[in-house]
Amino acid sequence: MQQINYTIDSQRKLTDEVYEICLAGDTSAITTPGQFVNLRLEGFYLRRPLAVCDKVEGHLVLIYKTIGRGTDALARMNPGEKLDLLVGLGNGYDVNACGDHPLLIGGGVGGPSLYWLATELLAMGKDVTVILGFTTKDLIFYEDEFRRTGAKVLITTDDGTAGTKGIVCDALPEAGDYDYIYACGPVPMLHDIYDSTTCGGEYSFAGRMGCGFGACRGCSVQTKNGVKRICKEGPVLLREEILW
Amino acid sequence: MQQINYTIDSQRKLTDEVYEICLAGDTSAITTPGQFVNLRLEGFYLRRPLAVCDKVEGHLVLIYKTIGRGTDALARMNPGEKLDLLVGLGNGYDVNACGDHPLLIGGGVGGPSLYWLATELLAMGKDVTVILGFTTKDLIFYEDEFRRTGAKVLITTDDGTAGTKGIVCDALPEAGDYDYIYACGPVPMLHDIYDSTTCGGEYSFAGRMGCGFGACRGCSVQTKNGVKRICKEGPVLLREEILW
Amino acid sequence: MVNLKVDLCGITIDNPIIPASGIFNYGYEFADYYDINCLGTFSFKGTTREARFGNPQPRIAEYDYGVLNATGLENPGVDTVIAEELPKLKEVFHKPVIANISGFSIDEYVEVAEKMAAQDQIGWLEVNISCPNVHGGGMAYGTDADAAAKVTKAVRAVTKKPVIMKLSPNVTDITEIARACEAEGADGLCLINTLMGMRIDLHRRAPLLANTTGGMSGPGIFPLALRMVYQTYEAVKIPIIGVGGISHARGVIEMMMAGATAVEIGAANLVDPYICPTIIKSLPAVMKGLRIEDINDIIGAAHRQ
Amino acid sequence: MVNLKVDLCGITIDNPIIPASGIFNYGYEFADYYDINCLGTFSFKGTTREARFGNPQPRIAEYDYGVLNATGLENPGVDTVIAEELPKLKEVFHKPVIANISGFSIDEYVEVAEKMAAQDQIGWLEVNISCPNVHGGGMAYGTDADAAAKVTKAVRAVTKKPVIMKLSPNVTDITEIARACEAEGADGLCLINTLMGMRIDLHRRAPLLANTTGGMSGPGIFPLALRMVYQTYEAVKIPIIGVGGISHARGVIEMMMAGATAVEIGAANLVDPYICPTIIKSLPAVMKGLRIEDINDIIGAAHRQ
Ligand SMILES: Cc1cc2nc3c(=O)[nH]c(=O)nc-3n(C[C@H](O)[C@H](O)[C@H](O)COP(=O)(O)OP(=O)(O)OC[C@H]3O[C@@H](n4cnc5c(N)ncnc54)[C@H](O)[C@@H]3O)c2cc1C
Ligand SMILES: Cc1cc2nc3c(=O)[nH]c(=O)nc-3n(C[C@H](O)[C@H](O)[C@H](O)COP(=O)(O)OP(=O)(O)OC[C@H]3O[C@@H](n4cnc5c(N)ncnc54)[C@H](O)[C@@H]3O)c2cc1C
Ligand SMILES: Cc1cc2nc3c(=O)[nH]c(=O)nc-3n(C[C@H](O)[C@H](O)[C@H](O)COP(=O)(O)O)c2cc1C
Ligand SMILES: Cc1cc2nc3c(=O)[nH]c(=O)nc-3n(C[C@H](O)[C@H](O)[C@H](O)COP(=O)(O)O)c2cc1C
Ligand code: FES
Ligand code: FES
Repeated sequence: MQQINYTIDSQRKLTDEVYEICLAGDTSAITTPGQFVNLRLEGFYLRRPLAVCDKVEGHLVLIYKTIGRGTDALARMNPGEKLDLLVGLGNGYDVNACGDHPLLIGGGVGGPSLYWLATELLAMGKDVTVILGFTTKDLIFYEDEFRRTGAKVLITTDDGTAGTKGIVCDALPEAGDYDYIYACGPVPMLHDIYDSTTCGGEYSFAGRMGCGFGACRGCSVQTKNGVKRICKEGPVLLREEILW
Repeated sequence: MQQINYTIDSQRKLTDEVYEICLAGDTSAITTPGQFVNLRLEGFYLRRPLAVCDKVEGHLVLIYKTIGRGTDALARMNPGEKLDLLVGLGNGYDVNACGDHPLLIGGGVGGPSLYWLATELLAMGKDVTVILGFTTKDLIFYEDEFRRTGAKVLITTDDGTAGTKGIVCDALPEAGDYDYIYACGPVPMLHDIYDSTTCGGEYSFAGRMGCGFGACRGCSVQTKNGVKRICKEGPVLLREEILW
Repeated sequence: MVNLKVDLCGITIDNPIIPASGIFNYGYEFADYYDINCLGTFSFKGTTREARFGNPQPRIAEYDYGVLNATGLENPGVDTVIAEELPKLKEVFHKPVIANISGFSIDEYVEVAEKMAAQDQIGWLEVNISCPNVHGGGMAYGTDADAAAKVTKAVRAVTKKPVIMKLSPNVTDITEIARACEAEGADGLCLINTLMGMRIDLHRRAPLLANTTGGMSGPGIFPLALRMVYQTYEAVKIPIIGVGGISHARGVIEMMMAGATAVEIGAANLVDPYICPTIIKSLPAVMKGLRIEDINDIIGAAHRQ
Repeated sequence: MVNLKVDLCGITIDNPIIPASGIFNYGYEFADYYDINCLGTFSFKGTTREARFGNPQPRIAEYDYGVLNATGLENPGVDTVIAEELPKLKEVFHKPVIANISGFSIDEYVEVAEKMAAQDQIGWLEVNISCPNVHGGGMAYGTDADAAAKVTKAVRAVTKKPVIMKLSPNVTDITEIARACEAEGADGLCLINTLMGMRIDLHRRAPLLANTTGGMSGPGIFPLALRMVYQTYEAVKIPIIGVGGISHARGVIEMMMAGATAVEIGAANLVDPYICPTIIKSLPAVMKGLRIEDINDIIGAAHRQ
């Protein structure tokens, strides 16, 4: 955990409501894919949590959807401006937990949290399949980026305008063999994956945060292994500990 | 009374704590010397009132002392930035009230509110004397500007490092004949002038403001003519109505 | 077209936006900025029997998110208001207006109410039992359910016009006071008045306000006002005017979902004289974004789940 | 060099800066950011007899100038705190710490107090009778002078360590509660806990917090907290910890001038984990600018005019 001031390198609109922001600054405290950052925005009291999409030494990529006034304000920021981030938050995914055939499933802005994970797993020589779910074709983003990693990429859209018609689980039959699941997205999607599959896995949850670093117990949830703070013992929970 | 967005043309440091700010924008609602503006600053709830120092069609000059966080923030603003002002506030001085020999007395940042007045009175052919009081030589500002109007300018400093040693009233003997006084400065100075002189005059008061345009009654004071709002029936009060 | 009309205690107003008492004087200052007939109505400065200067200066202070005032009910007295202010107001405002009245005894409340209610221009009486800046009157009636009930009953007896009791947030349980007022025949409630606060001048090491304490208003008090309106909506059946920290259309809608039939806007007018017309203009678009056709549909909507 | 040391109920602390209960957990998270031994002390998360999960999610909301929380006293229970948390804390914090305790019955307060007071690490007991987010306990004791007195008396009887009663701002007259606590032997008071507020989700047309209401904290409540500390200082002789909306050295000084012997800092830690060391470092320069040599000189200074 560390507080770092970053400089905005670039912002890019991916879809109507989704942006990619690239930041320059010290990334040494960001250790694990699936961790998140908590960013301070002028004029807003609480920080806003966003998953780390990618990090390379000194550079950080975040992807966010404008769903409220804070993310709207972020979208209006320009290259060169500074951002105050708390980084290295949360437990992240365990890359050593899976076998040779991990399946990564992301819904909407849950997808980006799997990007760095995919590159790590591929670097370890694993055979990575990724399912990305969207509501419709126009809202697809990061498909090419995921393909370029070398992973096998399956797309689903609710309305069938691209890829498999339906929700992410409808693409499970095409996913081939998999021995472990890494999933990130809305709770109903996670629940669905849980119900539709049997293998072990890690599920990343979002939730309203006070501090984001374990101090306020604002984000706690019940699990089979007792109370866990989404920001500290999470956001990634093991399949076997989840209480729906 | 009008709300106008101005653009900062320039800022200039006049002394350690006094700044001159020039603004470009519609000045048509500013009708009378001695009126003030009420300016909005990002991050501060209430507006800040400042006297109009000078106005020429489309351009406005204000002079302020950094005495707190709001004026500090103003001093950090740069040319090109916008300022939201309520303009045309207050009654202003009555240029027709004086005879041929008006005496203008300003203390500290009370001085600037007399500048436009001096130019108006001179344009009317009056013989204008100005006394400007400061604590010490280094804190003198706008002496040259006042001299350039053609007025007779007398300076006082508390420590005698420039002009007459003492307070503004100590320069009254050098002021020659005068038939009317226009004064602006701290209350003790105004009181002193009142006690040291007998001729009619107008005294401009400052006070904590809520709205600055007559709506909240936050600034009211008692006068011999009943309750007056400093922001509306003031800031200029007639000598004969003042209740100390 | 969305509908903005609401019924406030039997009188339909064009929209639920009402400048609050004490920051709108008698309306003319704002009439210089815009045509105030666009407002639902407004509540004029609190009126007492006699003229009052109010508290000594300084009586305005600031905090980062609002203002503290200790005006202390400055007003020219009810007779002068009727003789001088109302005729002037008539020239610029052609709708029924809210008379905000105050007193230091039940007799005074009654006398002022009776005189005000007799004026055609007055649509509603808003009885301020919650001014934190006067001693021996004002808030003393608003922090005790029995006293609040007595004022309500006495004012109720002298007029058929709607009586709206304006409540103080400086209490342990606002619903108790609200119920007491309703039981004695109040037609509506207005909440909240200012929250008692203070500031200290660090250089002088003394309170900034001559009155020591002052009433907090502005956006910093919004969640508190919202909570009190929400709780009171569950406790009474009469309409509520929600007030406290509103400064945009979203705040209006949030307050109405909590249970307000209309809203008053106070401190925000001091910093942006155009705030009320701006909100009125922006409401339809904000409502459409939230799929609200008729603003009446959202009154108390947050209670329905 | 200015002096920052103050005496808090018989124990000298290096400076008056104390992270408030509920936003500092048991200290370790902050120990990752900085050496927490720079603090005067800190108050750990409210502890009850049994383990509590607290309220359902979501339990955090926001307003423009602070946070609303409805955590509902999540904690592992007093025995686990003593067995697991305190030993871990000992490794990173070497000063006496404040145990914030809560209960749903007088018996529970007593049992938790007794167990906590027996721990060497505990310097003070801070008895929370003001949590607005639990039902049937918490604030119920803090909004009634008799109940507050009973809790004080019962806790007082089982320990010689300083007992600090933490009061609720959700009352008509905080000085009445303060006096009742003092009369029963409280060594100090801590005020204020959070102010009850709420927010509504405009899209869902429902309260944002699962608990409906939550406690407001952050800079929006500062003038209210300041006023309550000021009034309480005039009503009691025991020291007061001032808390509510402080986020910079000027706020610390203002609160101490109102009458606080020390201050607690809550919500500000959530957004800036370094806020407390930053304030401690900036205090000497701010004090010099105000000609304050010894911070003890300004405690209650605003009352001296
Ligand atoms: C661990 C974690 C990782 C996340 N990663 C991403 C990501 O990579 N990309 C992305 O687009 N979004 C992500 N989110 C959700 C993101 O934090 C919210 O969309 C964002 O905070 C909304 O802020 P706002 O001001 O626009 O919305 P507002 O609704 O105005 O926010 C008000 C408050 O609610 C909180 N809030 C609102 N929606 C959510 C939500 N869905 N989850 C959590 N808090 C919320 C805000 O943080 C803020 O405190 C993540 C959330 C968490 C907890
Ligand atoms: C009609 C009028 C004309 C003025 N003209 C000038 C001018 O030409 N040049 C100039 O330097 N100053 C002038 N002042 C004073 C100026 O308004 C204050 O110095 C300024 O508002 C301080 O703001 P701050 O945020 O720096 O100080 P803070 O102390 O942080 O301000 C806090 C609050 O107190 C008010 N305040 C503080 N000091 C004063 C004061 N002396 N008078 C009135 N309100 C105060 C502020 O407006 C604000 O609401 C004038 C005041 C009035 C009422
Ligand atoms: C300067 C000022 C004067 C006020 N005077 C009155 C008054 O005379 N009568 C009254 O009932 N309320 C008065 N109030 C309270 C407001 O009407 C309103 O209830 C309160 O300010 C909260 O709303 P806001 O946060 O929108 O300002 C006054 C408020 C301010 C700021
Ligand atoms: C998330 C959160 C949890 C809190 N938990 C407790 C608690 O367990 N016990 C307690 O006495 N106060 C608790 N409080 C109240 C704070 O200690 C403090 O009194 C209040 O937040 C006001 O201070 P602030 O404005 O600096 O935050 C909590 C506050 C917050 C924001
Ligand atoms: S958000 Fe504060 S503990 Fe998780
Ligand atoms: S400042 Fe509002 S009436 Fe003068």
